Amino acid sequence: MSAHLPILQVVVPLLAAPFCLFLKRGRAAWGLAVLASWAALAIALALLGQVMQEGVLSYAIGDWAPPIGIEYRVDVVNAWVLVIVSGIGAVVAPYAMASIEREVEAGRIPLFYAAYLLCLSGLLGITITGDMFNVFVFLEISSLSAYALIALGQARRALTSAFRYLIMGSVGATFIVIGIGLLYVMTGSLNMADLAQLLPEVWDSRTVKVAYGFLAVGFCLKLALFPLHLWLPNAYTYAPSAVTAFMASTATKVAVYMLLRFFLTVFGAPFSFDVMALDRVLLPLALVAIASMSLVAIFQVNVKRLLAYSSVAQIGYMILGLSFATVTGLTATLLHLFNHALMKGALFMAMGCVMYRIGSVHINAMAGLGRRMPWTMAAFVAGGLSLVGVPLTVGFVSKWYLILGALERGWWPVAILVLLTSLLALVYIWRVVEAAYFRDFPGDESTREAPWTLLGPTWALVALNLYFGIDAGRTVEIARQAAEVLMAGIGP
Amino acid sequence: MTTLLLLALGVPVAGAAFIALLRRNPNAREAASLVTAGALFAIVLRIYQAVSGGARPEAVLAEPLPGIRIALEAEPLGVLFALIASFLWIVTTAYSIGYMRGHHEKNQTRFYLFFAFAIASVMGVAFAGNLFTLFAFYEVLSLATFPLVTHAGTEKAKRAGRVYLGILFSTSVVFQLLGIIWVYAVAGTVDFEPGGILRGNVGAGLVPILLALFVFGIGKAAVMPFHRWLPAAMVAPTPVSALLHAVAVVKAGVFAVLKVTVYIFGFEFVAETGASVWLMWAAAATIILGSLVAFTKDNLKARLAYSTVSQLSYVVLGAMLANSLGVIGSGMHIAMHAFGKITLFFCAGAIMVAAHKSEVSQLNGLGRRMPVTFAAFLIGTLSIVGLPPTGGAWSKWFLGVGSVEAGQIGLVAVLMLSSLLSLAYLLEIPLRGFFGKEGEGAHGAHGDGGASGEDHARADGSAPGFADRGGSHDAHDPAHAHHGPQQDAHAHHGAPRWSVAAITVTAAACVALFVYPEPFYRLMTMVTGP
Amino acid sequence: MREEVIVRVGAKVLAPFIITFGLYVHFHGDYSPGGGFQAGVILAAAIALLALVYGLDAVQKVVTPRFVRACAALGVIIFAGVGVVTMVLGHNYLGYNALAHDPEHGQHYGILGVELGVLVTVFGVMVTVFYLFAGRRRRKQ
Amino acid sequence: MSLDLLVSHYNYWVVIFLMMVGFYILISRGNLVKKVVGLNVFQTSVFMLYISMGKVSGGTPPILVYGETDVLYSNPLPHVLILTAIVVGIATTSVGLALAVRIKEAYGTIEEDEINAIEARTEATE
Amino acid sequence: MLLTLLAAAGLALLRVRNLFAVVMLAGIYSLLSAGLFTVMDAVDVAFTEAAVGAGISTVLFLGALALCGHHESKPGHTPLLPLFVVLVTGGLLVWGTMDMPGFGDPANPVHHHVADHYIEESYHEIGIPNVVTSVLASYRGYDTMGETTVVFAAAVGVMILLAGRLGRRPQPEGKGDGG
Repeated sequence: MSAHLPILQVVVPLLAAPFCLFLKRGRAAWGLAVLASWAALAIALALLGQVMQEGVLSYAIGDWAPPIGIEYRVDVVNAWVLVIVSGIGAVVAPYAMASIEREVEAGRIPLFYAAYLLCLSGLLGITITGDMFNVFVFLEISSLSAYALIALGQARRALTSAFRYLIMGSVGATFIVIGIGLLYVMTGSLNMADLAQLLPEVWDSRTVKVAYGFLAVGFCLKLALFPLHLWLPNAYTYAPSAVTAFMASTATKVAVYMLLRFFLTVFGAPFSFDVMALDRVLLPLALVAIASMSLVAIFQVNVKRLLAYSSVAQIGYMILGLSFATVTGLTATLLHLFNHALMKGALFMAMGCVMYRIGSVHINAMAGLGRRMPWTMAAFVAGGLSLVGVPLTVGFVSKWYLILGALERGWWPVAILVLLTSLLALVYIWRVVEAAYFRDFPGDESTREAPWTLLGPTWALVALNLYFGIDAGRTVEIARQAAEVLMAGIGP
Repeated sequence: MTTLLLLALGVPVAGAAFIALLRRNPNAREAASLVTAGALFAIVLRIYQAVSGGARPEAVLAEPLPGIRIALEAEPLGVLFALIASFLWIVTTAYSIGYMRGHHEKNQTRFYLFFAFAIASVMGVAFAGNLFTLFAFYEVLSLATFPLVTHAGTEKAKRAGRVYLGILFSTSVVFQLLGIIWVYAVAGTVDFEPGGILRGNVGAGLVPILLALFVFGIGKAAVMPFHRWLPAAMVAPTPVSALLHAVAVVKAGVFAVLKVTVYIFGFEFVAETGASVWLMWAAAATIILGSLVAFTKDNLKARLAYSTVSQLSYVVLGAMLANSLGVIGSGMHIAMHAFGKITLFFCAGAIMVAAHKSEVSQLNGLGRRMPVTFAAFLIGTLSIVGLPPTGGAWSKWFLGVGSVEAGQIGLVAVLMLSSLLSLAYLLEIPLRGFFGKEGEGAHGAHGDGGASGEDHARADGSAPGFADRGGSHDAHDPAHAHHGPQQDAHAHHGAPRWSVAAITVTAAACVALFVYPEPFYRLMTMVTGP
Repeated sequence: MREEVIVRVGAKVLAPFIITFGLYVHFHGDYSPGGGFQAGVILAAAIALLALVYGLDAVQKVVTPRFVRACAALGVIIFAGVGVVTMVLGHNYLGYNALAHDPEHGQHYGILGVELGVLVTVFGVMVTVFYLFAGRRRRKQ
Repeated sequence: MSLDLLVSHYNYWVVIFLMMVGFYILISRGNLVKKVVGLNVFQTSVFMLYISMGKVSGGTPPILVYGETDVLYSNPLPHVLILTAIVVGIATTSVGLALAVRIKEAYGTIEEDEINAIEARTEATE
Repeated sequence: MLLTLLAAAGLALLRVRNLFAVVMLAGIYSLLSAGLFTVMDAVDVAFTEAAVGAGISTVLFLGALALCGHHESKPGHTPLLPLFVVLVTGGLLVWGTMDMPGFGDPANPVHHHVADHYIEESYHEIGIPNVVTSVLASYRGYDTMGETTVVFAAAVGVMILLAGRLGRRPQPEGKGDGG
């Protein structure tokens, strides 16, 4: 069976989704979702192990050898992203039970889990595939279900946020389709590995460069790179808590992965950096994103939106690592994919706990919560410290490699900027901490700690934040290997 | 031996766990604190014996990044710091038992809990085997002391907490971390090695920059302009101030500067490259400016705080002199100043608890009621100024000689001037206490004492019977937290028993260290080599 | 509109033809343009036509919302299920050759199977969506 | 720009023009339903781009003619891709319209300006 | 000819503000494009586009309009930024096509590589004459499965949005609404 792991990775959650529709009770659908997402995680871990040992895996769907048929191709890079996505999926699924029962009406709960599983399998499908057009198809699976998931939010603004996301997302997808089409017309192939062979011959053509541009814009829309981030803050703010936790930790990460995959594998690192000067385009964008979005986050009063702006800034860090165009920089990017998923997941899940108990995440409503919900707020503080980059948390590991990358290039002003902006993170996290610990609780005296079904998954992520902050050897090793794969063809 | 190192870290943490478990029973809780403190000191003593015998025990806790470990290693400098910190923790704990109960502080469990965490991180800083470990525990120390600084929970405490954490974090993250990663980038390691790790790895032009990143990045060393957090943290209860400003936080800062200079740069290498010359003058400026500001402060704790700012730069200066004598003086000053300054803080706290006075101008004549306290204050003052028969004389001596050897005669003048200044602003207190006329000045420029802030207000009414009831009235604390100001007039009962004991011990230590500075001196010569 | 006898009779006559055409499109997809998707759309159109003429309620009594919902899910299960079957039979996912000894027959069965899945899902989804839009309007009134 | 280029590429250019019309409707119009229409036009035009790529002059539809070997067929692959894309397009359209319906119910309008005004107002009252 | 008509329809779409007319025009646009597809040998696509673009989506649009009202208000501001974006995008694309192989040239790389395999081998490998079906259902059957799933996801989405009780007004403003 292990030979079929690549396809099972996607098909297991995908096949579970329609079954959710046959289940009347929300809890039953929930059970199925939990099982499917855990199975996905197990498969992803197995795949990562296999890839680390045996190298690249290729799975020809329908027995048609690539490039005739569609190929699933797993190397260290996407095995790593698969683990991130399915891991978050497996943590959020148990968490969703209580959270969703509170925030979504009973009749829609099985539908929620169907959409959740579809979104998960869509993201996994994007990540694992070795075929360009297949990317688009699974991108749409995940996007469509994401729009629906966001629209499930309680506030009516969830609807407008979802619509805006739909428009932006569709534009992004269409740009990607145009880009894929232009590449196809120049080479006649849709298979990524095949394209990587064929493209160098036509590097000089304007068509390939335009294709590059369209793919860049398309993916940057999806990953909400400043200034194409406008859809993200509201979408994350008004979606149900579990959805926000899931999306914030996975969707943009997969988009970053696609960017890396297309630019560094399909086009090849030499083309990206030497011909297209990708590094010089991305560097200023990333820096502006980090600085401006961190500043904006400071002035937010809705904590979910605060964290959403912080996410845009954090995406800037990932792109910054890419713009160093070195193995170290890319290691930082790949590490931050994982680490940011852990910390933002924990933070948004803590906010879900707050939402569960007091029905709001406004910073004033959280006054005095430190004593009412000690575990929840402790989780928030731990996640926040990780976001700031305090040593012994995962955030520190990312920062370390990012700065190391900057210094390797001799860009010490960039290093200072990265450090300064992590202080901005301290400021916005601290605003919440002060509210929670230094003000009196104005609300209902009976407010209690969130139930363990919410706290358990939240703290699981917090624990991982600390664990991989204290022992990052393995994650760094994987990220470095992945970075080397991506940077193949260019000096270290 | 490795076990001992781990125990040095583990015992305070275990103590914290016990404190949390015993939160319902104040006596047991405090007993746990004391026992932990005692045990820790015993452990550090054992480590001291081993290290002075030439052993260098090591322990690796984890390897967060490939090649970068959380590692502990006991070497003489660290042992010196650990000895001071663990010994003074016992004294401070004893002192705080009296103080906290006398003051009817809320959240006492939280206080002891974070106190224990702070000491655990101090041990981590002291025994850090590499820059990364040092940095990690340095940050943990900032976080662990934050709840202590903001203990009162008031708006003022919150503001102070912001300044405290803001400055400590921003300097450490922006400068220190950058320095660490830079060192790693050029040297490929961050381990502390005798003689330093940079020689041969880095051009002479980069050394001053890196050194500056550390001197300013270690914000806890309070080199101007990054000193603001220190006076701000004065809103904390007095035992915290004593711990923070005599032992744990500030000493962790200057200790880190010294350690980095010796084991990362190598002080000979610093001297060769001349990297530290301008930093010497930055430290000298802080010494003078700190003293001058201290002069203007009427609030006793604020005056002591600026005195600390000034004195810390002596240690930094010693490190920047980059010769054996300077380094020895620097290390000794860590010890001497710790004993001197903690005595002063203890006295300030005792005065506040017993007499509710927080301004210097209110102290006239108090010395006749609290002779022990004021006598101890005098001894502490002498030690800070550096006059015999106190330990402070030794460190000042070495620093002075070190300056001469470095060819910086100007610095000698700075040291002299600053000593005179500190003599002037510190001696005023015992002088007022013993010779001032009671009642004079107390209602002078500062009105009726209301200006002294809520430290004073909280002191109101809690002192009567404090000395004899110190044992067990914590349980019904909140019920009569404020008796009201009418009892103020009858409050002068002399210093509380627990406090007197603590004060006596530290003051005696100041004197004893003049006679017998041997252990610290020996440790420092082991650092500098023959 | 319901009073318009001609329309009602017309629709009644037309509907079977549309359905037949849909099925033709489905099964003839191998030889001429067409296939599961187009067939599903056409079948759904037939239902929509009937609903417009006879009213939503009447049609929903025969083709219930639950049924079409189930169809939507079932089609995906059929499609993905074919893949699982081929996998169980020792081939790769969707490797239709597993379905019969003769690869050509295997391919044929496989294509029929997955086209059926497409048909069922598309039909189910289209009718569901139509019901929802139309039903929303009626409840609003 | 040679005439040759014009002749061989005008097809693409018209398609690009159509694409841009759709794109313009999508991003310039405030009415949500019209936005979806714009999206449809945009996507349909992209389909034309693909199909243009697959066309072989003098070719026939890629349905094999039995027994003949020298027939020139157009490229079937773009057709397959676009079949998929059409389906994806209708799926997006239906979700977009459903969202528009809900927005109309919640806000009483589907004009973006008015929605923004309402949202700004509710935000100000908090 | 068809292209000209398409262009006209597109421009008309831009101007007209009665949404019913817009939807009808969009349907016509779809039909015209279906015609174009037939001309370019994509009969399957044409068939589908006609069924979907002119059929299903028109029905959906009409259904939505019945719920949403059908008049579009005047745009309030001069859309300079969108115009700029569109011009840049379009310009870039045109620039990009310069190096593209000419339209319809059988020698284009796009017609070889894998396409040759499909045309030459599919009858042998799969046994049905419609190459599009072969590719759709077998060679790239997995894409089609994804497509089915997309459709299913859309159904789930629409159900989530529209299947609930009518008038489920979101709870009072400020609960989770607003910043």
